[in-house]
Amino acid sequence: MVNALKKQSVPVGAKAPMDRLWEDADSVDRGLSEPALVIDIDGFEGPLDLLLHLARNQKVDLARISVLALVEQYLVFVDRARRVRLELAADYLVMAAWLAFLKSKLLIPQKADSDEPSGEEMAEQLAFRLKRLEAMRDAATRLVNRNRLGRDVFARGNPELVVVEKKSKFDATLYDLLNTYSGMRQRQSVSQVTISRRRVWSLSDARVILQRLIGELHEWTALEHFLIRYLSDPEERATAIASSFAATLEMVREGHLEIRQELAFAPIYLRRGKPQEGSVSGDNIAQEVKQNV
Amino acid sequence: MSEGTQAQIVPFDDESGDSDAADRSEAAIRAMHEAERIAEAMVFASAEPVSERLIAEKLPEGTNIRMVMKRLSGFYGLRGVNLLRVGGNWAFRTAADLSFLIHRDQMDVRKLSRAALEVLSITAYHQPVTRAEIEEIRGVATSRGTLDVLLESGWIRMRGRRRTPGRPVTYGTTLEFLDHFGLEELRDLPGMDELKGAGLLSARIPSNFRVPVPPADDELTDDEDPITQMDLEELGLLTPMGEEDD
Amino acid sequence: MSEGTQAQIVPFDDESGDSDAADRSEAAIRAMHEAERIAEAMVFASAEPVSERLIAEKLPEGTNIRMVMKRLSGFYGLRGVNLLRVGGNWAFRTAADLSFLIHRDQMDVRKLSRAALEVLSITAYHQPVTRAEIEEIRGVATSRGTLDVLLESGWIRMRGRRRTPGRPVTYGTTLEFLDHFGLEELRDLPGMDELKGAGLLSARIPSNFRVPVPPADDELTDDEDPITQMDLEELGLLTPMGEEDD
Repeated sequence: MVNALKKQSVPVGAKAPMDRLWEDADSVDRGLSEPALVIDIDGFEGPLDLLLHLARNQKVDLARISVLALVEQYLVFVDRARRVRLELAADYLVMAAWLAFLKSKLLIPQKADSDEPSGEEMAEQLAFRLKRLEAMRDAATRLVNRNRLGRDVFARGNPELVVVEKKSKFDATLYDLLNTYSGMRQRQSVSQVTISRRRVWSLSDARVILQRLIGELHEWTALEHFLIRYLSDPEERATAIASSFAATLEMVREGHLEIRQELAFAPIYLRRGKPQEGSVSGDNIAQEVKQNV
Repeated sequence: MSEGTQAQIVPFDDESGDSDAADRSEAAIRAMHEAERIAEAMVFASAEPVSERLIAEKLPEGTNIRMVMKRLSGFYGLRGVNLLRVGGNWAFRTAADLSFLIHRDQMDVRKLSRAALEVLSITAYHQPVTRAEIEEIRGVATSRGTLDVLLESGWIRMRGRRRTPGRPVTYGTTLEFLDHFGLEELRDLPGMDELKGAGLLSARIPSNFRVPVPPADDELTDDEDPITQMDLEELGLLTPMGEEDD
Repeated sequence: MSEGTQAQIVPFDDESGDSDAADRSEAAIRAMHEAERIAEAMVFASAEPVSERLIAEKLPEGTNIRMVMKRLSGFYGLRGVNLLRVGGNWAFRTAADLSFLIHRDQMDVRKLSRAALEVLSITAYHQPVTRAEIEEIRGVATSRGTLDVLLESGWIRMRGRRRTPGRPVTYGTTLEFLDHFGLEELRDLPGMDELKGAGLLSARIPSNFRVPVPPADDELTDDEDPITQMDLEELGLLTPMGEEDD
């Protein structure tokens, strides 16, 4: 659910890494030469879950949490994650923005005539949400620990009555109905897509187009630049680039073209061929461009 | 609760109610009650008759299993279910005089075939819909039998006839349909976003994909004619059962 | 056998054992015993909970079904199988303390993911609840398949649509949910009353919900608004000092 790059391997789903993170926080601040920060948010289900965990770390009743401290901790977390170029899912950043706003509200005295919610109200809102989420978690735990049918208690193993109440001669639930409908419509729509919608440039199509254009290529020209008239449809972009690039490789081999790329993912340049040694190996480029496409 | 308590103070058949050994006797009674509970639960939960050996395995060693079962079957003797010995094993059975309560064949509820579910769901969402339109959506021919089953179920009905060449019959759902599936009205059928949200539809369906909104009421649409008596006869509404497709 | 006989001479709760009306009383006792047998047989025969209405249909008119069931469930209270009430229906289930009798490999309990479990409990406590509200409470989008799994398990169902713009589908729990978790009714959900009392079952944030706002920094600690402090104490919500936020 959460995209996090892990600097070091840490147990997935364990809460422990977070504890460590905050225990380490001071020492990290003291020295810039600290080893790579261990951050794992795989175990968290979104920003609220993370906040709840941070609140728990204050080791007080949820009703007594310091909202401001919580905001600080969260913002420090996000800040740190960015410093190590960790990719955070958008909802973590949205929460960070909201919390930064909340922090400013809490620190700056409130204008009395303001229509906006006060910092206190916003803090209440946050605390309420945390408390409610925690309550639901506790409830879930209590629920699964009840005596459950098929685990702790059992029904008659050899029932004599198949169905007690004859409401209808046929048996189907709303879920059956909706599931069937969705599945069928989806199947039909998918088969239509693959047949009719996808346009693919074949290698020979691309070659014909390239050959037609080749007279214009006296100077180094970016592949994308002269394909631009074909790239108006974004869905066609990938196939156009892939097929025409494959075609250029063939034409390079035949000596009709020269091809150049400064570095990986940089634009690919083409010009009319003057057969010579040492041109860029097509295979390498093919590898890189594949990733690019 | 009172009976349960009384059961504990019934003296054993083969033991004298010696007041000197009252403590020992009470412990024995408790043990017997527990053994009965265990035997009772095992036979109840089992899909097949249970052997005495299997029950004995779960009882404290030295328990007189024969007596436990004898007491239990005696206990159930006058009740609505009896504990019977079936080929050396034990099973619960409805008391013979109450067998009128059990009507196996009457309770035979059929599951709708996948084809029927598909046709039913299309009818629900796309009504008023003709058979040709149903076939177009499903991508396969619909056998006469599938529609018959659904008409028989009382969940779909002929609504009218489309004002197009051939005047095809249009189908729609019934009140029983709403009733059975717990819908207040047709528009309670979830739309595309809801189906996606529930994980029933993929989030990556084509952009031109639509889930129609069923009509708010049963009124005929502008391009529908009512079905007349003549139509009914012409349609030969007493169609014999056909085979189901799929 | 002896217990069965004894059960017949237990006087009714609502009838005095008047010796003048002994004949009438004995007939009533017999009728009650027969009603119990019928109810017992019906529920015992079924693996699924049987509705009280259906049982009543098989009993002589005027039978106090409530009392019949109450006596029966009391009677089975201490036995190896118990008679339980599930959302207006009745079912026999093995006693919870005897779960050790059943082989582990016979267990058929779905293992829910943490996310699915959370969605299930939110649905149970907040129903009728929309997907957006569930997401609000969890603070995270419901992943594809979570609701799907719960719908398929038969524990949650689409209840209807909220009368708000967009008419979102509302979700709720099923009878199977109650049956599986051994709940007589939704009010028996663990902690339901406390949660309701604490205002935590509200989808919206209640206007009277007060939590402490910690002081902005150490200097300001002394300048706290005394009225606010009083409010907080009144609600049992005390402000921690600002050590943490440095």
